[in-house]
Amino acid sequence: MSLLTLSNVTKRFGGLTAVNDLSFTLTAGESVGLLGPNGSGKTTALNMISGYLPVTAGTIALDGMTISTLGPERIAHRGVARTFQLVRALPSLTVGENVLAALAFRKAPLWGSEAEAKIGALLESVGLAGRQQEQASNLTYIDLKRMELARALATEPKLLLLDEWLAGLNPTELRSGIDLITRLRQSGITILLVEHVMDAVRALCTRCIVMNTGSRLADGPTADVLADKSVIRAYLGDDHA
Amino acid sequence: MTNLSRRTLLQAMGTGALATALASLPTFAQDRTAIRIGYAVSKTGANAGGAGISTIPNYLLWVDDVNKAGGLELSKLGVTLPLEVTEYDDRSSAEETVRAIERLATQDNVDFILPSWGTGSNLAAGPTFDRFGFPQLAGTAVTDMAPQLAQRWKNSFWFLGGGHDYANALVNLLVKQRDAGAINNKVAIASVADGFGIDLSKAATPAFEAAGFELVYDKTYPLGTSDFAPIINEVSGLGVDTFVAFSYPPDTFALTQQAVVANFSPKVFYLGVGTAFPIYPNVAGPNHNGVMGVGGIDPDSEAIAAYFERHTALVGQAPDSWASAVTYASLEILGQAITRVGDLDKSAVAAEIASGEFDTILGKVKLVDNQLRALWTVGQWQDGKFVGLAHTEGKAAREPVVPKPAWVPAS
Amino acid sequence: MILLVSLLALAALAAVPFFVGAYPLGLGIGILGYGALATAWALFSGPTRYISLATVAFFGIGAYTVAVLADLMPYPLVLLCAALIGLVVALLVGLATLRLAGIYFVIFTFGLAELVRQLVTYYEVNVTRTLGRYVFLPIGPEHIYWQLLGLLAVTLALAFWISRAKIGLALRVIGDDPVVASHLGVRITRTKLALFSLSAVAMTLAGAIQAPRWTYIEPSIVFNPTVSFLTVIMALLGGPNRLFGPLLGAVPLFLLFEWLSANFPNHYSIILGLLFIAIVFLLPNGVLAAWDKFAARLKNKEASA
Amino acid sequence: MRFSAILTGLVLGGTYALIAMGLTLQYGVARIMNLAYGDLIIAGSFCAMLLFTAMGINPLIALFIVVPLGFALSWLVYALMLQPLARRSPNRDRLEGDSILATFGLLFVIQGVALVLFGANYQSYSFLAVPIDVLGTTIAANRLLAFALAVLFGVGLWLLLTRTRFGTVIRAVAANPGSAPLVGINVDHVARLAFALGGGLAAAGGVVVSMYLTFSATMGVIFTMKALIVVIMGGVGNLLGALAAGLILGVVETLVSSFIDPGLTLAATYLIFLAVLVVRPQGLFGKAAR
Repeated sequence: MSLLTLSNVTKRFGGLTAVNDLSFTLTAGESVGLLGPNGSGKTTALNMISGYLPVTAGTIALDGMTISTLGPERIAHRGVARTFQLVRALPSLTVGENVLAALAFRKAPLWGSEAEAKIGALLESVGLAGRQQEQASNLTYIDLKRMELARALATEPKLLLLDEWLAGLNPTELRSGIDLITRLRQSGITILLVEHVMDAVRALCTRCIVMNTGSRLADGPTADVLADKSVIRAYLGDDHA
Repeated sequence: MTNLSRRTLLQAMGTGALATALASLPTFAQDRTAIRIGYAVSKTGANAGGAGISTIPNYLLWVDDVNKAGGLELSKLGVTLPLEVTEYDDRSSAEETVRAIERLATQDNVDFILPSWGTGSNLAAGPTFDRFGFPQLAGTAVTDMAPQLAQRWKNSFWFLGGGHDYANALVNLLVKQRDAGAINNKVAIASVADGFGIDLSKAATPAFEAAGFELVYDKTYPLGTSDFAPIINEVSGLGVDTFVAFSYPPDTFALTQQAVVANFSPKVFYLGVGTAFPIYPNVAGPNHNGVMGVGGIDPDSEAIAAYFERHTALVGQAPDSWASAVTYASLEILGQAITRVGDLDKSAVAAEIASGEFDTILGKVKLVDNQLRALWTVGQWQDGKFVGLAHTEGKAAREPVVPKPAWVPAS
Repeated sequence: MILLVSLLALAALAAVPFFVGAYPLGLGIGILGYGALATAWALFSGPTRYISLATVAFFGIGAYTVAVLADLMPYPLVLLCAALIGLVVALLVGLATLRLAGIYFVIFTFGLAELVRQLVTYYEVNVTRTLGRYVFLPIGPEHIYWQLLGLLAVTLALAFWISRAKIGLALRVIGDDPVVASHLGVRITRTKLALFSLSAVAMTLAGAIQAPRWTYIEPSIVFNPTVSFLTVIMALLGGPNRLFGPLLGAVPLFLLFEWLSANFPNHYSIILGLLFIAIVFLLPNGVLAAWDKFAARLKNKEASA
Repeated sequence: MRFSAILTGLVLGGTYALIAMGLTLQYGVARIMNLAYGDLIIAGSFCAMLLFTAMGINPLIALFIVVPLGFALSWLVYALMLQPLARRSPNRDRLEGDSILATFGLLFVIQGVALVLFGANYQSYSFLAVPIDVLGTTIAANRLLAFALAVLFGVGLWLLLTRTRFGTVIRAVAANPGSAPLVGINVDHVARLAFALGGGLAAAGGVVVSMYLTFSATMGVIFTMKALIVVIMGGVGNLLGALAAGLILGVVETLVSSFIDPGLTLAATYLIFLAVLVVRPQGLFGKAAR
């Protein structure tokens, strides 16, 4: 059964078309990579799915219900969570409060001692056990990413959107990051990840969608897509431009 | 939290105890070296402009005049004492005015308190003056409520009349001109949407209508308007011989300049507060001649001439020709009442102000029901003086010049 | 324990009018008035960091409501009406403004206060043909003091409750990053609207309660923009994110104004200005931070004693 | 009639645009929300009046004295008072809060000095208050001159910003203060220059308005707020926006005053301003935040 369906989605900023007539479907439990050179519209697509940007044309549906007319908080309540390309912590809050914020305002909110227990569990699952009281602004980059992931997971999403979550990590961190997402996948969450780290894409994604200049260039099993000539040209061509 | 509350509390109680202690100290006449006069005036804020012209200079001048004369004689105490001033800035806020008076009355233990500038501040201060039994000599408050206020607060005295006084006097004057054929029947009124403008236009509109005038324009403009071209442009096309503006000083100046520029030169050009200011001839140049406005003075009075001279010498500029002389006269009344009573008994002084007759720069003055009813109501610039054309009791000092001279285009 | 101490402190403050003269009582009214305004302001603006200059719009609406209705109904009912009117205006305004951020919000709220003032003036001038209104209510300074004290206590209690409640967390999240907030499911508009309205109602009441003190109400008195500016400055100075921050800004500043205007009536402006600049430089984190340091030192002393 | 109202409105709007231009530089580039801006305008007015009445110096010539003074004073203010704050501030919010507090203090200082020197009285002098006929509409020469000067300053500033290297640098800082240092721009230096330039413009505005408006030491706040409204309505840091917003406000004020009711002019101003912000929260010409 399809979880997420984009039908002919277009986004224009003034005269610039960032996403052009994009359509694809995600099946529940899938883990799909959204690839493409810089400026190809990947993040814009994520932003429309999460409700941060309204669509110019087309529809996005979750579980068969249109969500492209809803604001981000309603979409969050329907079960979509995300991380951001540049990690967005809530700096004046503690690590625990960052996660609590997600628990407290989700569809089935948690507050008080129930929330405390859940925070502990979530932080432990991303490798931040026992660090509730730390100020978010004091965390290292990888820990911020972990915290952001815990926060996204706290909303109990059906669909998790990861925007270059693995970017900027050193090899050791990358390995533990990939392990972390693998575990998530195994738990049954549908994941759509925008990623440039090809090793990670190969390890995590069964299927890839490639975008170029706002349109879908390829869609298929990871190995096939990464071998596709037009995909390679799109990447190399852009890199040399 | 604990610390804060306890500390605040202690502080508050400390201040309170101190205040009580001070208040209960008996003051002996022989300890005195001066009569303490207190006032809070608007040195900053929206009222500072008005207070700077009509109120503050007269307070300074009166204190100076009294002290140069050796002070006020207190016969019952057998001393003659100079005045000593405690002054505050009320920052043009009613709340500050009230608190400053409370402070003057209970902390500084002054003997008399002079009010702040303006109708609003005098009304706001009324209950506080009343509570502490100080006579309140409102020299710059224009209110039709004066009779009721004087009853409500027994020690309050209202010196500047109400909107009706000025509006009716103007209408009467214009009726005579119309009946003599000097002006036509059409009148245009523009009023500032603030206390003074509304009070006067509220009184003037029905009075003009009752007198059979045709009000072809009767609108208000907001406080703070800077561009009067639209109003003057519209009015100049209406064929009026009489233009009336119940305006504030900046508006008065701007309206004049705009009328000159648009060459709108009606036979009667009457403007609200500000026309009587000494700066007006500077602003209007030769065109100030013949302009009418609120207030006026007796150009033949030697007392007034001497007052203008002393004022100019001390403050550096002449007083305005409306509220200034009245304010100064109110102070003279206070001084004379104190001398007659012979000590600093506030209620006795208030009673004397209410009942006595006084010799002031306005001439012999006696208050009626706590109000000064002898007022110059309409004035006109003639030969460099803002002369009174109408008086509530006496007769005009000069005949009105109608039509006023045509505008001289500025060069 | 905290509750007990607060109640004791409240009772002690409530007893003040029995012991002091008119002037300290007047000071108390001023301090409580601004304390309540600054605390109410910080309810919304502290966590969201939206600097609102609409304070005086609500303050003035409260005062005007009292002026208009005082003769028509009993006083408690008048206060209730004032609160309701403030609430309705706040909801309308909130819906229109809460998209704005930063300086745009600041100036918008200023424009709003001026618009309200202009409309009230226009209405009074053209419909009632009077500008000033008289409030002759038999309410003495001590009653105003008690009412303001009550208002301040309720506002503080509310602020305390909010800081512990979900809505407080929601506001802090919005203040930190509205985008993240919305993606976590925080209903931003609803949350901001609720707090904005709550804060506006408290400000409206502050105006309504003080109206009888002035006797005479006109737009230039009760819609004086200085009130908005002072409120912001007091709250910023004290630290708008702490329960007692705004109050700790209001008390010293108010006393400072008073002291300066009494001792330097002619150079008040200059000295005040220089002091302001000095404060920005010397107490960069607000009074509360300095207070914290002081308190920490005290605690150390107590511990070592 | 309608034409004359529009013309009068444009002339008034020119003044608004003129006083807003300096502020848009100060806020847009130096990121200082300068609450003392209007008091600098008033200071300029006092200087012009003093030069005219005491020494008979024509306000047009006075511009050459007063504008450099305003520039120098603002330069000093920035260097001594605001730069340390800007350096100390970890982020924009903080600088905004600090600059509000500090310039609020400066406002009082300037106002206090003016009060001590000139008292609280209304001041005014008469210069070029002669009628000029423009296509059948009579307008005061001094207002027309003010409009001409507003256009002159506007065009001059626009040329400065678009045609010179210094202008490019200023615009770069306004657009993106964070990355300006990456391309070798000294942000401190540029901000100080922009702030000083804004101060010069404020002084110029003061000279110009003193030719036809009555002013007093305590009126600065009115100008500050008017300028802020124009700046915000036009979009922060956008010269064209300030110009358009100023003209729109002037025309609206005049039209409402002529055809509806003078009592509603200010209400209309604020209504237009609020309406613009409701529809375009970033102002007429502003870019959407971030």
